[in-house]
Amino acid sequence: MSSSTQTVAGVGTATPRTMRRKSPRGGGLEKPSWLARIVVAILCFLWIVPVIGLFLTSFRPLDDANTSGWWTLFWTPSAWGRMNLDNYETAITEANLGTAFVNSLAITLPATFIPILIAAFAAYAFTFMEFPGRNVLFLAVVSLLVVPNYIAFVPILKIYGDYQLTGTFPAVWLAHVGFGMSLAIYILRNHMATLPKSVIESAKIDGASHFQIFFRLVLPMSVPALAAFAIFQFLWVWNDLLVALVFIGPGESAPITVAVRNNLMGQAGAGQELITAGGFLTMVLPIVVFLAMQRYFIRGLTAGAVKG
Amino acid sequence: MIKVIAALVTVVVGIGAAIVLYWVLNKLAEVLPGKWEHRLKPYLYILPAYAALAFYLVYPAIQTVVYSFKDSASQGWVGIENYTDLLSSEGFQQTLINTFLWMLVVPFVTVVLGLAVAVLADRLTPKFEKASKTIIFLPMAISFVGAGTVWGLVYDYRPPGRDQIGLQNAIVTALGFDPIAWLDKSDFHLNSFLLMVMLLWAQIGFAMVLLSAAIKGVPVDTIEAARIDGATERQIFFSVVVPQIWGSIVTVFIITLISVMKVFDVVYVMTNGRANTNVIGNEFFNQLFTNFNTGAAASIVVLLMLATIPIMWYQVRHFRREESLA
Amino acid sequence: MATITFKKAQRWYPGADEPAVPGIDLEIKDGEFMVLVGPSGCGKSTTLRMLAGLEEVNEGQIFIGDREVTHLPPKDRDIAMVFQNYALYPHMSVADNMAFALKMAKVPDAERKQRVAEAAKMLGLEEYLDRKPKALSGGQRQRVAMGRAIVRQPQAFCMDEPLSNLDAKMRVQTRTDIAKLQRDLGVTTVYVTHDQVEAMTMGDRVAVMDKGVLQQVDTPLNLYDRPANLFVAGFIGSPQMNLLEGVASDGAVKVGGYEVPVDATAAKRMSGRVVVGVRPESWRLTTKEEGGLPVEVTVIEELGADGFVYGTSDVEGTPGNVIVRVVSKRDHTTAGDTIYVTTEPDQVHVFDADTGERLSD
Amino acid sequence: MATITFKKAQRWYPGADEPAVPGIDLEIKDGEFMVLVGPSGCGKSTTLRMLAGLEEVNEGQIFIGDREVTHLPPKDRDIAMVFQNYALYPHMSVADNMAFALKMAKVPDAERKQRVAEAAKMLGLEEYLDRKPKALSGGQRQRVAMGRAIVRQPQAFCMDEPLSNLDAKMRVQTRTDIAKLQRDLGVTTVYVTHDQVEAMTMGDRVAVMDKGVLQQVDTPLNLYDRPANLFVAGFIGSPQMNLLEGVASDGAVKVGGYEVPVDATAAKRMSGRVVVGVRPESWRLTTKEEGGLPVEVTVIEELGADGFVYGTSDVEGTPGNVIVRVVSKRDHTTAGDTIYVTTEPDQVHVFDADTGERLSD
Amino acid sequence: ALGGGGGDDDDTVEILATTDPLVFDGLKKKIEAEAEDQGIDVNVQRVDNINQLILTRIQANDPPDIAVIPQPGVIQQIVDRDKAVELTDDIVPADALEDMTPGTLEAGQFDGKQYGLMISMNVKSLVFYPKKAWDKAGYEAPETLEDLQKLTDQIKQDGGTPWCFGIESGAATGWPATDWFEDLVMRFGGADTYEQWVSHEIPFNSDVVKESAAYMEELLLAKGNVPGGRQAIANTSFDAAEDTMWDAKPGCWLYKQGNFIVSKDFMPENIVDNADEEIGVFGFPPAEAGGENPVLGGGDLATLLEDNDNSRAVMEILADVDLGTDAAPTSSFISPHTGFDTSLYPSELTRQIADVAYQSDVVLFDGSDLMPGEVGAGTFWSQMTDWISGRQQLNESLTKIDESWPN
Ligand SMILES: Nc1ncnc2c1ncn2[C@@H]1O[C@H](COP(=O)(O)OP(=O)(O)OP(=O)(O)O)[C@@H](O)[C@H]1O
Ligand SMILES: Nc1ncnc2c1ncn2[C@@H]1O[C@H](COP(=O)(O)OP(=O)(O)OP(=O)(O)O)[C@@H](O)[C@H]1O
Ligand SMILES: [Mg+2]
Ligand SMILES: [Mg+2]
Repeated sequence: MSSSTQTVAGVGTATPRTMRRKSPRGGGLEKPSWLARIVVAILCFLWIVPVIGLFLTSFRPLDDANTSGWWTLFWTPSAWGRMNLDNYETAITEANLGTAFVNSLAITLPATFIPILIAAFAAYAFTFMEFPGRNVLFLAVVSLLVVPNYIAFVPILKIYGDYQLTGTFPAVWLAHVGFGMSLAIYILRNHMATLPKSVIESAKIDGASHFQIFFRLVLPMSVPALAAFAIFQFLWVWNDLLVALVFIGPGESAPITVAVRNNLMGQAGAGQELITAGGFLTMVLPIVVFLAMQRYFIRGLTAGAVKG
Repeated sequence: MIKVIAALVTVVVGIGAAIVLYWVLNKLAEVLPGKWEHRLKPYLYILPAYAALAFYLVYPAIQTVVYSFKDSASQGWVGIENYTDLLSSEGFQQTLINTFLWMLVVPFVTVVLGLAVAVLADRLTPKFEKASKTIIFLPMAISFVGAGTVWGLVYDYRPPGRDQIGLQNAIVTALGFDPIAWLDKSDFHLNSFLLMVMLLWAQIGFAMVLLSAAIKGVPVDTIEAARIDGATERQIFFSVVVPQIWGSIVTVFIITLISVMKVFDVVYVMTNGRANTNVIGNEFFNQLFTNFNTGAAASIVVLLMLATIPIMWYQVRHFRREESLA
Repeated sequence: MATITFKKAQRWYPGADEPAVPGIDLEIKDGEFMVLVGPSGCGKSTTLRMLAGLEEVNEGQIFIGDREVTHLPPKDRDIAMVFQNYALYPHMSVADNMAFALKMAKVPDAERKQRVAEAAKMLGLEEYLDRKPKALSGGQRQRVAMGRAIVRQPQAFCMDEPLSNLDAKMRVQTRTDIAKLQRDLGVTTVYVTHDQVEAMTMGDRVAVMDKGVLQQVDTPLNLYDRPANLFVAGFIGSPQMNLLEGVASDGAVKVGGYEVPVDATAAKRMSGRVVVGVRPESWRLTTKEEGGLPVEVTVIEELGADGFVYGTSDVEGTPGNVIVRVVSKRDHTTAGDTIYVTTEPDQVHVFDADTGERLSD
Repeated sequence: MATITFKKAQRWYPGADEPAVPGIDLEIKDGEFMVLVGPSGCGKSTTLRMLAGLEEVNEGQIFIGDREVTHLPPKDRDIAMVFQNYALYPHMSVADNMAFALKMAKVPDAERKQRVAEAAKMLGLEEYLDRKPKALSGGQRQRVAMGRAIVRQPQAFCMDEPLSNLDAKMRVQTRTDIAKLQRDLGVTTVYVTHDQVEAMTMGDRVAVMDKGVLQQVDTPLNLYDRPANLFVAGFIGSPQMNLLEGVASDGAVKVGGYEVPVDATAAKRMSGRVVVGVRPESWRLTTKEEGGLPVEVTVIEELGADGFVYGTSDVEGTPGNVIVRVVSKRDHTTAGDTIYVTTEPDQVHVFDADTGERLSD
Repeated sequence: ALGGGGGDDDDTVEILATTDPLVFDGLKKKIEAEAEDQGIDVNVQRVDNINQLILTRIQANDPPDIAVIPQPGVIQQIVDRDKAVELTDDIVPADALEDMTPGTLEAGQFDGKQYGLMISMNVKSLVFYPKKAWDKAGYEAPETLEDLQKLTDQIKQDGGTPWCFGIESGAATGWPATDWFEDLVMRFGGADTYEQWVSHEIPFNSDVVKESAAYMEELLLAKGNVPGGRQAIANTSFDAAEDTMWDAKPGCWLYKQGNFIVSKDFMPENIVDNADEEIGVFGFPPAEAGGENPVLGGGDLATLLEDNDNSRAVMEILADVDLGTDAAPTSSFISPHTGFDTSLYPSELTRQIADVAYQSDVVLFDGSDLMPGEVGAGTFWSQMTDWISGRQQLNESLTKIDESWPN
């Protein structure tokens, strides 16, 4: 690579060991240029600065936060002394975050899993099955993406009222199933279209039913898209306020968002300092989920399947 | 504790029920005579999805169309008055223009930046890749109330002379200028752009995750072949990778486009449309929840649905093209 | 266990200008090993895929046994298939790839393991059972694809060039194993190959296709000895049969100055422009004096066991390439020499130059 | 245009128990056509990929000309490659697939078009130039992969079984074309094949690999006539050489009761357990009276041009499979017969049974 | 049942409220205690954004039993949809309401019928000042608007910046300006004019409104009257506006704001902890000394949505003068009942503030909360912001507000 190594040719003294270098060649893309690194570094910096601001602010007493920028902390060590966990303490106790956390989980997990399952089935049908009306039905999904879910609150609540569903977890699950469905189908079908068709054919030959093909082949091969959508749905449900407020309401089943909003925020935007702390607490789990899901974004999941 | 267990049980039952549902549907199809099984099965597979959609979106959407021809309390018929009122109002026209601006800028930038992050991070060592992606993703995990606070700390304005707690003004004043009331600067839609920055900040992670998944799915063979063919990394990216993930790019673009059409939280939290930053989503939200004008809100949704027609049209064409390769 | 019958089965790919297979009529007997050969792109894979249910049959019918399967889904046809492009399950180990069909058929665990182990042994894949396809060499992948089919005991095997990526030794070995397996199980088999040796040795019958149309279906030897038309004559045999244009008159054919000996049937039937075919090994070297077709040697190919002399025969405006097989142990000739060759009447195939039909016996 | 040198180049796949190629030493001369053969999974593709820069070289070096390329990215090596799995660009038409490298090299439009057209013609792809790979047959795809390489004029060609999915006729044709092209351009070529004929006819030299290790690098004829060890002897030639275990004593080898004639060198060097090798075509039929190796015929394979008799020679506890090539025109024997064969000393290869090394001349 | 919400046909009385968290905690404690005495189950919940929730649930026929709503406009919507229960005598006994501060009952009346009952009051016609610095400078609370102008000029002459003013409040930016307008309109025009204006019988584009604007312009928008000048107002958040008031040399001296502002959420902690020493307050003065003295106020109105025995009983608890006994000592709660035990208020400052209301002629409800949402939480806010920041002429703003008034 360098000019010095070019001349080594006949000499043969250069020990291979010294030349040995680890590079991800062959598998992934080429080594990053400096440009790539710098661009990523800059973007990351820009992206994280506001978060750091939020993070530091969450430890500051309100008066401090209101009188000086968080970045002044870096050169005013005296302000460090005033930082404390009060905001967190208050947030946790006032908002009853423990219960709310459990509620959020109980809402979010099924509200993430169920729509994925349902949408994956539908996406499978759209991708691997032939049936009249296929395209039309799929396009209907696309157009429904634009419908804001608020319009559904009143009619759904009416029906829920008739069946005593309001305030129960399944009420929110189902609502999220409905509201997340079009995006899920859209993402998953567009991904499944990229899977190697002949692998599916091969499974058909092997006597697998659609059901088996779905569970044994398509799902495992769609892992990246499933993970991607799972992250979104998880986040969306986790951070959702309105759906939970309307269908569960405040109270003992309320998820974190509702609890934080209703127990911490006062009139006219009071309680901002608790929001920073509460916000950070609610962020923890989504980040963990993201980190956990990240390993499903694997290169070459379908490598080796076909030639051609 | 009991609560936790109760919650756990519901979760398990709920998820279990979903799986059982499909198992039953599948069995149902299988007891049918052969020909019917294959005719019906696709429909059984999409049935739950469409039941959910029909119940939670289609039915309300139809109702919305009806409401758009009724008065604010959905009692009497008013014809197309809601539409004419809206479209003739200067404020709404401005709102449309603003929304259009958002639609023009945000999806494009989202795709470009998301792609850039996805592809550049992809080339870092796994440790850095993970770290940088997590950072880009971070904002997605923040709820919108939190995001409002975060960006409050960036755009905040204090009168000259006082300590600035907004980052941008701190920089501006440190450079010796007067602080700027950022969100009030509607010249060249600066404030709208600043709000877009916020949305981008919050949303690039989404594009990155989807595109990253797509990039990882590009057959390594073809990249190797391109390398052998003497393509530079840039050429590989544009000539080999991008065309193969085009479907995903379109997906991300359309999803962002549509979500921008109904964006409201960013605007609502930061300005609620003041200083000419209003967008359709915010207008809808206010019509529905502040003005309690169901009619106007409904007609906004109908307009939105109409606006997706070109998008659907593109999708149709995209499918056709996709299938023509088959 | 079942006959297979194609009745004017047609496949027309959407958007294509013409059908890939315009309408194939073929009967394969129960337990028969049918080899499908033909030039690249002639429709072999398409035919197999129709049989397996992977391509829609646009017209006509397909039967397995007495059952019409034309519109049956693949899984109900009980067919095992080796795909030309392997189509392995990328996320499963080699063992799981092979066991998949058995799992689907609910074969008990122990038997499944055993059958996979047997197949792996036969294909030399034992060491690789735990690997994912990604970490296999091309030939190993192909063997997995093969293994996936042979663990099963289906009504029919469809194999699309299952050995093309194997080395000669392995291929001979596997070829024999497949033939034995097929005979043992008595499973009707349709086998696509480009390898002449495979076609000749494995097939009970060989079907030769061209441009989607069957040219001849016959036993290997018949195909070699009595190709039904020019296409088959040129296609079967490697190096290919020498085909020389000539003019027939009075029961004799002249290629340039050389009078080709022909059999009685041909002598009666031919007239006008004909093509005579002589296999490379059917030439006999003569001398200039004895007479024969003069061939100017251009290349000599030595294959160890034997060799081929390539040359041109520049006779009266019909310069033809001529290939002569010579028993090896070399140095008979060198490039530039002119050699003379001739043959016997029963070794000469005569075809009508226009229709391509066989005229000789 | 450049020599290629491997110096103890090693490739160890991450996670594998042993290196796929533990350290290959090979020099390929400028303009030479080097054929790489070996059993499936022996490391041929890995070697090619190291040369192309697609696999990291864990140890050792690779040179193209005088330039060390060990860690150079592929695009700076100026190599054209045909991938075993084709690796076509699925989103480009056939024409674009072939033109891609030329575009990258900024070859002017007109020239590009012309070169693509030429290659397409050579490969019979003219009709398919506008199609996407998805709509091609297996062989057509392989031809596109081939076309992608031959439109270029690189420093070296790497071809990984480029013809395995083509029919015999097409293969012979393309083989000749490639050989001609390579000679015309004088491009150093490394060519992997499983086809013995290709290996024998195309290569200036042939390198035989086994388990990642080079066994012999020599001209095709030498390889056939004087295999350096048991492995090469068994690998080269199809059907393979008959290898019979015997015991040497006093300059003579006995296989069962049959005394194998050996040449002088072997006679001197051998002792104890040896393996004698005789190619199928080197057997001469004798009669019981004349003496020879008795072979009980099990299968007779007729290939048209010639045939092979497969049998077992059940001699004193060393039952060996024996293959005898017989000139066709059949009916010499039938399964169940016992035939007697013998051979000449210069046709016998003697190997040490333990080391596998060649003992005869 | 897992739910906490819903369930209108069980015996539990569900109350949704959106009061300040501390006030809420106190009220909730009291309500629960009283209800328990009567053997009624109550479920009292605070929701931050009740507007969105309440109408949704009402339209879906799933209302809570009682909603405590701070905006009469929302109650109007409920009444329009026929979903509110009139608070007749048999539900809320008249004698319980006798000591209500004048005007507070009327705030809950629609079409002459009582639907909302104020249970907690806010007082808005207040001007806060930094007591220590003020005493040192020797300023005095003004008696009339004219005095106020003079005081302003005085402070300016003394080198100070007279007014603290900021109207930024996120989605609700602009509302502090509307409070100013309302206070001025009721002073220049009187209570009747104010009510006509609020119900749009008098348009925005009218003299009394313009007069108010002119006064505001002179008092607040003149150069040097607010820190940062006119431009800064729209971007200074209302709660940051007074931050500098407490400095040794006050950055500004006068801050007109509702009583809720006296809280650690908005004012520095040490100031609130020593409220009686640090914070001074006077009622926003009338136009003329001794003339009509209305007070701008607001409050949380309890609305009965489900009529049953239990909910009626709870309504009665809410109407009781002692409802606030738990809330008052620990929060900024001010009872609308003049008969409330003022000794329960936590500080002198709070008593002072309560007195401003108790001694006024009438408490007039915050007009922007009475106007339709399009205006009261829409154009009124936004147009005022545009005008104050100088992006738009006054007349244009007023016209636009008038135009936005729904038919
Ligand atoms: N990515 C990989 N990871 C681990 N092992 C691998 C990988 N790729 C190949 N191998 C192993 O390395 C060995 C050499 O593989 P290679 O592809 O070079 O074989 P080959 O000689 O080309 O064989 P074939 O003729 O079957 O294509 C094989 O045993 C194979 O299983
Ligand atoms: N999906 C498709 N769409 C359009 N044409 C196709 C498609 N698949 C194959 N073809 C065409 O149909 C013809 C027959 O293809 P098929 O795959 O059956 O050939 P084949 O005989 O298997 O050839 P090979 O030996 O090269 O594999 C070919 O000319 C091919 O180009
Ligand atoms: Mg094929
Ligand atoms: Mg290989």
